[in-house]
Amino acid sequence: MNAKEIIARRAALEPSDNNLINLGIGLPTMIANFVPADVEIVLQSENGILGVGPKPAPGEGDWHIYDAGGGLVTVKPGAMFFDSAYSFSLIRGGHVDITFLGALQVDEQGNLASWMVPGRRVTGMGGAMDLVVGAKRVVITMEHTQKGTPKLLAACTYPLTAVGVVDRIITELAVIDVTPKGFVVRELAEGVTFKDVCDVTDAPLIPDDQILKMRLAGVDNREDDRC
Amino acid sequence: MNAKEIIARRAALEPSDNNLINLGIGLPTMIANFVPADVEIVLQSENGILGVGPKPAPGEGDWHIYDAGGGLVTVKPGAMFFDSAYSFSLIRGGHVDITFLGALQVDEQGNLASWMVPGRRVTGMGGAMDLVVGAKRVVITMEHTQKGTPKLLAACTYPLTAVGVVDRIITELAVIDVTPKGFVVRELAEGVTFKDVCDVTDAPLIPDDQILKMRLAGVDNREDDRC
Amino acid sequence: MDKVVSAAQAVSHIRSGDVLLIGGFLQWGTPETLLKALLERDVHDLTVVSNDTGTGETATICLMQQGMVSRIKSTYIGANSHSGQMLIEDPASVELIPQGTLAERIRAGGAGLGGALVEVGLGTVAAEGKPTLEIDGKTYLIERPLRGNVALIYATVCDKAGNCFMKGSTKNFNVIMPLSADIVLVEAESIVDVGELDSELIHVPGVLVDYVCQREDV
Amino acid sequence: MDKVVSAAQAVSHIRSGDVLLIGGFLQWGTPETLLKALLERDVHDLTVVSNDTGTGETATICLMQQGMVSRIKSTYIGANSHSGQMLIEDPASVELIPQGTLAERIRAGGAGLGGALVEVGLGTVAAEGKPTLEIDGKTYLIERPLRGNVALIYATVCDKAGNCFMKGSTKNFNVIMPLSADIVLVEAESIVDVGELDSELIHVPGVLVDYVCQREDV
Repeated sequence: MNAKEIIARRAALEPSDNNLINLGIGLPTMIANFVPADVEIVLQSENGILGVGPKPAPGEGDWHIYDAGGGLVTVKPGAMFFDSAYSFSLIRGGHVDITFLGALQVDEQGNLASWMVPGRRVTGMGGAMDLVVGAKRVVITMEHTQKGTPKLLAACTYPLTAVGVVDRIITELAVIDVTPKGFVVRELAEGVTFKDVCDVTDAPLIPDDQILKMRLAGVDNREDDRC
Repeated sequence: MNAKEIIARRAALEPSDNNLINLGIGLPTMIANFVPADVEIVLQSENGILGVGPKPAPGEGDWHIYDAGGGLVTVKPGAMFFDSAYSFSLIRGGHVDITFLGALQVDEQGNLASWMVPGRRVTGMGGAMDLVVGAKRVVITMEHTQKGTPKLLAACTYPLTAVGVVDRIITELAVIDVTPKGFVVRELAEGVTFKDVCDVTDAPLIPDDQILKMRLAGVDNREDDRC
Repeated sequence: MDKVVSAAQAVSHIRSGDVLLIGGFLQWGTPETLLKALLERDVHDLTVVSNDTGTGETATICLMQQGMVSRIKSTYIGANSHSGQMLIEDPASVELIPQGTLAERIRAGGAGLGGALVEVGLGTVAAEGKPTLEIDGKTYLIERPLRGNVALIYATVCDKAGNCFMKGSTKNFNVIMPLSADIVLVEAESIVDVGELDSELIHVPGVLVDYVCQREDV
Repeated sequence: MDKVVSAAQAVSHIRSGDVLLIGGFLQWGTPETLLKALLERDVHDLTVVSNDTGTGETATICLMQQGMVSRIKSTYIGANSHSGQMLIEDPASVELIPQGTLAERIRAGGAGLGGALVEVGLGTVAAEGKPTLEIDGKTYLIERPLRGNVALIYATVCDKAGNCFMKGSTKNFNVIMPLSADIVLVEAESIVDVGELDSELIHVPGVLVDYVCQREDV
């Protein structure tokens, strides 16, 4: 299982039944594939859909129905369409239960840098600033490092997307929460030690009282789950 | 022709083709009956309709379709329904061309008192404050006096609905505009003299350079229209 | 997810002291079945936020007559004699708000906005005690967001997941209030299976709705 | 009142220096026929306000390549290489705005509000130079209303009086921009007689629309 799939399978365990979820472009879109069958979630696409379904078969689909990445989608029964003002009323108003998105950097104050690398081409923040400020819970799903360079830092150095908004970070190595004391490691992936994670993190890490083995959706997690 | 009909027939000449119009409760609702056939207007009801049509026949009508006075109405082809936030976006945003409403007092600064008589039962302003601030043009349609007591004043004494909003006042005696110089009499009703109007007005009146005879919708106005 | 319950179960979530957002406009599109069920509850000190607190024929006045309502926030109370009585006996218990401002305050409460900047009400009693802000030489009132603990909503058709359609002019405050309350109760003339309601006709998404009950003949 | 004209007639109302509100989201629901007609006009110094200035396959980029566009206000320009180029060559010509804030600023411009009070962007470059307001101990940015001289709007179905239906996710900014422009141009896939469009499916009222033209196959 590659890093992205580990991250997506772990993230898929976050939603509760009937949660309204927004998935960022890229890795986060994989999460929907792994959400357990007994958990019903409603996917929002910020361009104007509640109740996004799977992609249509190739050559099918209606071009009036697409998601925030510009890809055609289908909708589930009971789906709703709306304009951008209503969409961001839902987002800013705290009606989205979890927003999953990638990041360039996250720091121990929960600051998030996800939209701009200084010196590289700037593309704009889209709806990301609104989502991370407005959603009840912000879960960052990303590989632990950028080709070896730590992305979890004591303080972000890139321009911020928002201040103090990140609740949880899920990487292929660990599940880490942002707390008033700093980063707390809650879960470690199979075969990964606390020291392994510290070695690729540029901020102090606090081990949880009882670190668990990282659970993965669709994978047998019944064995002893202490690390 | 009674005073109310004179007022309504004169007010019916105010709208231009394709105007969006809001009619207050009472006398203003009569105006729609007299608008010339070659002028198409769209009536808004602030509870959520654009394109209000006539009342349904007694015993008919759908209770889901009613106006801001609580009376059942029909809608014209191309009518639209919306919620209260959108309704007042249209109103506050300057999309209503003319709002016609009654008044308790109007003064020469264009201040309007229409919602509250001190010492009498207070019922609330409803949408009146929004309408008179938001509409492009505010036309007051009312009898010239309250049983002999002037309603056009140098300064309103009742609690205001809004400051400096009135454009024109249409009474059974005259058509009077609020200008930076004060009240200017533009038209006089048949058989009414400038002095007659001054006698029942508690503010200075300025005669227009050329006072016209008050025109009435549906009445032959072809004769000499100078007073 | 089936959200359908009885009206009594729906209103069991209302507590003394709650702020209730109640949809409807005069005698039409008010949640009569929920309000009647609430009459059977032993709750008090409620705040009613609604366009007009209904008329003599609608049920909000019954809540008042039973002494369950302590405060009112409304735009027009001329059709509810008890609201008028409250205003005379205790002026502080009744807040009168311009209709567009009430709509915008409720919207702000549900949309994560800090308030609404309006010119409406400037120079009138509606501006008394309110802060103002100068922008580009114009003065605006800063109107605060308004939220409720519970919203009581009328729908013409609602599916079992809570997606609502409001026909004609019953949209009024029924469409905007569900964004602005912690708990949303809907009574529907017709309750249908999920998928039966055309996606283009949904005015309130089910994710905002907690309980749905059948509207009784009124 | 019949508002149907050719695309060329519709865009004849656009003047040099105008601020254009352009509906659509990435490559979908953009007013391609109007934009292509605009390419034939000799106008310049335009400001484009849109969610994303389109993609390489949509026509806004052609306006830019012809040197007609001086300024951009947008949330995301990653799919339009020319917008990216403008940002590099003249950073002041491109204003990047959080998507919800752009929607709310346009709404405020059309709804007679003095601005929008948002927390989004605080502590980021999106807040630079903007005034703030403290309400109940929370800080909000005061975001200014945004209006256009002309709005270019896509509709799926439009009647001859300008009433519009936008299907599925083509609502986006197409539904909100018509409130916020002095002149509103609509291109519709299908133009029908007044009364053919169900009142419950009208998203933009004809009173806001000035000209309607037929969308060409794209």
